[in-house]
Amino acid sequence: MSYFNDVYTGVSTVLTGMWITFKHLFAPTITIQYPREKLAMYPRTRARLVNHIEDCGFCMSCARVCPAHIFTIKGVKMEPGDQERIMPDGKPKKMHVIQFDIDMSKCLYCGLCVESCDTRSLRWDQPQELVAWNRDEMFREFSDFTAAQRAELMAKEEARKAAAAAVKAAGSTGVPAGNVGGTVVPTVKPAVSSPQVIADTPASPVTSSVNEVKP
Amino acid sequence: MTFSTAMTSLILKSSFAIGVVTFVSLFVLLAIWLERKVAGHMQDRLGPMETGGWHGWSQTIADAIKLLIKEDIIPDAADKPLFKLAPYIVFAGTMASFAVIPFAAMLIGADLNIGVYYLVAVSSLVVIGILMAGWSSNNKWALYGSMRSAAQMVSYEIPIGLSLLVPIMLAGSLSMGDLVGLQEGGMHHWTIFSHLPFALIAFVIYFWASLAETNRTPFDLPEAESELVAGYHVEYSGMRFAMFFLAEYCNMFVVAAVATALFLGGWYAPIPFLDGPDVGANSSMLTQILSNGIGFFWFTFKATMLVLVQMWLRWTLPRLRVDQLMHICWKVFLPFSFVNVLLVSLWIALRK
Amino acid sequence: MTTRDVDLPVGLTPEKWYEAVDAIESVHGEKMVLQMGPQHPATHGVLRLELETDGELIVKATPHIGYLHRCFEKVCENMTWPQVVPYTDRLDYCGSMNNNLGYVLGAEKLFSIEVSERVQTIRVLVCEMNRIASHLVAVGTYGLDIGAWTPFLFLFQAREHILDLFDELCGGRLLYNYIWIGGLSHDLPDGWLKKVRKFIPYFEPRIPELNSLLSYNKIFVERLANVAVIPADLAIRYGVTGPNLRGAGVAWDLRKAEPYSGYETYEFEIPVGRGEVGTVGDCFDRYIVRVNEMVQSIRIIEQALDRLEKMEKDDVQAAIPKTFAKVPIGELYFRTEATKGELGFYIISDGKQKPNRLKCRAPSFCALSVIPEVSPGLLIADMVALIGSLDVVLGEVDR
Amino acid sequence: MGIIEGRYGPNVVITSVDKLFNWSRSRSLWPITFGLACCAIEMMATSASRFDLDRLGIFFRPTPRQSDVMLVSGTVTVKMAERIKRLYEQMADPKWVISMGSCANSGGPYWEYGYHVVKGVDLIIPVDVYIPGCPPRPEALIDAFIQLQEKIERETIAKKV
Repeated sequence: MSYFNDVYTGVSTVLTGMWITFKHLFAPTITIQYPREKLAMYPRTRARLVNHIEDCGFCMSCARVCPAHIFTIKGVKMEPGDQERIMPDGKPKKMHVIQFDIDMSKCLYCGLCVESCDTRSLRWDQPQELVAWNRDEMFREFSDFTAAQRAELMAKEEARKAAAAAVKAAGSTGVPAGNVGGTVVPTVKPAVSSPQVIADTPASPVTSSVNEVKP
Repeated sequence: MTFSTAMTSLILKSSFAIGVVTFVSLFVLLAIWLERKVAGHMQDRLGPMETGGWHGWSQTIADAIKLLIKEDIIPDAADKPLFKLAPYIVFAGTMASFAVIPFAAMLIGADLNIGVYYLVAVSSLVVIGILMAGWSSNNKWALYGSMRSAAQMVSYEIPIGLSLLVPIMLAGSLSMGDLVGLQEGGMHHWTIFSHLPFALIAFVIYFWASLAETNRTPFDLPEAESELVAGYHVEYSGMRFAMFFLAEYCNMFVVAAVATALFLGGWYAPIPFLDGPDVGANSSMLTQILSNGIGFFWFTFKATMLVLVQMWLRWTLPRLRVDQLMHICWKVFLPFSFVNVLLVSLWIALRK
Repeated sequence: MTTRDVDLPVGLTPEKWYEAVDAIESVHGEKMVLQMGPQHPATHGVLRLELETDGELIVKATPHIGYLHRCFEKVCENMTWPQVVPYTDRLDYCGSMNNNLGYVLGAEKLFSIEVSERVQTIRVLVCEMNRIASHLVAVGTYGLDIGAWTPFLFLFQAREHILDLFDELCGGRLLYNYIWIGGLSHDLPDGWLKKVRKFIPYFEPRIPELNSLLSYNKIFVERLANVAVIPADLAIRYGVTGPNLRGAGVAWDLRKAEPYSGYETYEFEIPVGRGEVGTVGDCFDRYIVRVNEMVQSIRIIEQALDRLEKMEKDDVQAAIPKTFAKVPIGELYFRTEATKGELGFYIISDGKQKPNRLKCRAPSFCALSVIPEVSPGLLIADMVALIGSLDVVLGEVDR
Repeated sequence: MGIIEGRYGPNVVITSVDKLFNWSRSRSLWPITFGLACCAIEMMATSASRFDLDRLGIFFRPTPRQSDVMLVSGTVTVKMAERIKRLYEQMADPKWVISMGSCANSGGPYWEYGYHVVKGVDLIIPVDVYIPGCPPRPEALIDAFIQLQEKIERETIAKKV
C-alpha cells in the first residue's frame, strides 16, 4: 500500500510544484534592467571614498583607524600669509594637505575612517560605475596642489626644518629631528614575494610638521 | 525506374532532408532562447534582453557563432579519435530519427513500415556516443556521467518501448504514417483519448521516460551540474560542445514529435474544421501545399507544447539520485506499463 | 586486520570462505580517487574533498582545507580593538552581523562596557534579520545542489529585501561593520522600522511556498531522508553546534542556554529535528530546522520591533570609549549563537592597544570534521546533499 | 586564429568579420562558476532575479572548457593560486578575466598581514577588468561586464590584441 501512496505523493507534489511555478510565470518580474534603470542609492551606501580636500584638516584620524592602511597623507604647516579658512568644526585650518591619496583597491569598505573624520571632509560617494582597467586607476588622489607647488612647499619646509635644527644644534648637541619625509611613495606595490617592513600607524598625533604615513 | 525519375526522387529527397535540417536548426535556436525566457519568467526575472532587438531574440545566434569560433581543445591525455568522433555520433543519431517523423501527410522523409522500430533503434545510438565521449575524455567526472547515462538510457528504453507498444497494438501498424492516419477526425479520435485510460497511462509513462532519454531534469544525472561538474561533456569546448548541446534540444523535439504522432493525433487539428483541405490523388499542387502546410503547423505546434512542458518540469523539480532513478524505472514504470500492455491486449481481444 | 583473520561464520569451510572473499575483492579491489573541488559547483567555496570511491559509492572522504586561509587570527593581533570588527565580518560572510556581535560582546566584557537597552534591541533585530538572510542562502543553495534552480531564485528575492534594509541602515549589503564595541556605527534611519514591519507580511507567505515547492516535494524528500545521519552523540562528540546539532534532535541553543544581549526576554522556540520523513539527524532534519528557524527569527523580529517602536531615541554611540587607552589585562572566552552555530572568541589581552591573541572557534569547522565519519557508504550525490546540509562556509573554516 | 593573426591589416573583409565575431563574443560571455569568498555571494545575488545576468546573455558554466570569462571573486590564497592558474589555462581561447573585489585586486584587507594571501590576482593571470569594492555591489559587477563587452568589440582578428 505504501508503494501506491509513494506514487500518489510523488505525482501530487510534482503537480503542486508545477502549479507554483506556473503562477510565477505570469507574475510581474522584479528585474532591474541595470544600464537603463538604476536603483536609487542610499546616502549611507559605501561605494567609493571621496575627500573634500578644502575641509581636510590633516588630523590623520582616518589614517590611524584604517585597518588596511590605504591612506598616504602629507601635510605642511601653513605660513602666516596663507589663506585662512575656518573648518566645519570651528577651528581654523592650519595645514596644507599636499598629498591625500587613497588606494581604493585595498579598501575594505568598513567605514571607520568616515566615521572618525571630525570635519566630515571624508565621505562616501555613491557612483554605480566603478570599473577600473588597471590598478593605478583605483588609486585616487585628492590634493589640489600641483607637483611644482608641492615641491616648493616641501623645499620651504625643509629649509625651515634645517634652520630649526641648526638653531637646536647650536643650542645643545641633540639629535636632529628624524622622520623628515620627502620621498614619494610608489603608487602600486607588487608586494608579493619580499616581505616589507611597514611603518606602524603613529600612535600619537603629528609629531613633526611634515608627517607621512606609508601605506 | 528510369534514370530521370530516380534523379527527381533523389533531388526531392535531398531537398527534403536539407529542409528538415534547416528546420531543426532553427527550432533548436528558438528552443534554447525560449527555454531561457521561460526559465526567466518562472523565476520572476526576464531572461535574455539585451542581445538583438525584441527580448533578446538573437541571443542563441550569438552563442552559436561564439561556440563555432572558440578554441577547440582536445586534451592531451584524451583518446583522440574517439574524442573527436563522439559528438558526431550523438548528433547523427539524433538527426537520423527525423527521417521517420511525420510532419504532415506528405512531409515524411521515409514512411517505413517499421517506422517506430527504426526510431527506437536509432535513438539508442546516442548512448554509444555519450559513452565514447565520457570514456575518451580521460576525466573521472566525464566517465561517471557517461556511465550514469548508459545505465539510465538502457533502462528507460524498456518502459518507452512498452508504452509505445500500446498505440501500435491499437493501430496494428508500425508505420508512422499509418499510426497518425488512423487518428483523423477531431480530438476524440486521437489515440490518447479514444482508448481511455490505457493510452493515457501509456502517454504519461512515455513522456516521463522520455525525459530520462533526453537527460532532462529530474533525470539529468549524466550532466548533473552540482554533482559531476558537467558530466560527459566536461572536457568538450567550442564546436564539439555545441553539437552535444544541439543534440540535446533536437532530442527533446524528437521525443515530443513521437508523442505527438503516436498519441496526440499527429498533423490533425483538434477540431476537424481546422484541418487543411482534403487531398485526393488528383488535387492541385496548391491544395497539396496548403493541406500539408496546415498539417505541419499543427504538428509542430503540438510538439512545441510538449517541449514547453519539458522545460516547465525542468525549472520546477529537483534531481533524482541514481538508485532512485533505477527504482522508478524498474519498480514503477515497468510494472505499470506491463499491466497496461496486458490490459490493452485483453481489451483488444474482447472487442473482437 | 585483514579479512582473512576474522572468525568464520558457522558452517563455512575456510576454502569456501577464501573463495568468496577473493571473488568480492577482485570486484571491489580497485578504488578510484576523485578530487572534488577546490573548483566544484557543490563545494560551497573552495573546499577540496578527496573521495575514494567504489563505483558511485564513497569508501572514504577526506576534506582538505586551507584554500581560503586569510590569516584572520594573525591579522587581528596587528589590529587595534575596534579595527578587529570589520575582519570578523569576513569570517562567515553570510552572517556578518552575528560575527560582529560575538566579538563585540566579548570585547565589551573585557572592557566592562554596558550598552543601553535600545542598542541591545537593535542588535537583536539586525542579528535575526541577518540570520534569516544567511539561512536563505543556505536553503537556496541547497536546492541548487539537489538540482532545483527556481527555489534558489525565489529565496534570493526575499534576501534582497533584507540586504536593501541593511544597505539603508549601514551602507553595506553583505559586510556591515555595524555593531561596534560599545554601540553601533549608525542610528536607525527615519522610517526604517516601518520598512522592516512591511517586510514581515512579505516574507511570511514565502515559507509555505518554499515548503510546497521544495521542502515536501517527493523527489527532494527522497533525496534527503535517511541520508548521512548524524546522531546526537556523534554530533556532540565532534562539537557540532547550531542547526546541525538541533537537526540531530538536541535542543541546544545558546540564545536560550546562555542568553546574551537580552535574548532571555524574547519568546521563541528551538526547532529540532524530529525525523519527520526518515531518521532523526538526517539531511532533511538539518534542512527543515533552518526553515523553521526562519519562522522563529520572524517572531523575534516582531517582538524587537514592538519594543523599538515604544522606546525613546537615544545615542547609540554613548557607551563607545573615546580611547581604548586603558586595556584590562586578562583573557576570556565569549560564545554566541551565530547562524552556523556556536561562534566563540577567545581573547587574551596583555594591556596593549591590540589583542595579544584572538582565537576564533568556528562552528563550520566542527561541522566539516564530521564528514569523514558519516560519508562512508554514501553515493556521490549524497555527498553533495551532506555538504549542503551542513552549510559550511569556508571563510569561517579556514579563517 | 593563428593563420590570420598579424598578417593582414584592416580591410573590408577583416572588419566585417571582426564585427560579427566581436558581436557574438561580447554578447555571449559565459563565466565559470567559481566562487572564492564573500564576493561569490554577491556574484550569486547578481545572477539572481533582481539583477539577472542572463539578461546580458551571461550564464554560468561549471566547467572551464566551456567558459569565456573567469570571475575571480574573492581572496586568492597562495594555496589556491596554482589552481586558479590551472583553471585559467584550461579555459578555451579567447578568454577574459574579471577581478572582483579588493582581495582579488590587491590582497585588499589582507595585503599587509595576510601572509598567505596573494597580493592581487594579476600577479598570476592577466586581468582585463578590475572592480573595486568589498564586495562590489551588483551594479558594479554588471557594469564590469558591459565594459568588458565594449572592450571586446574593439578587438580585431587581424592583429594580436
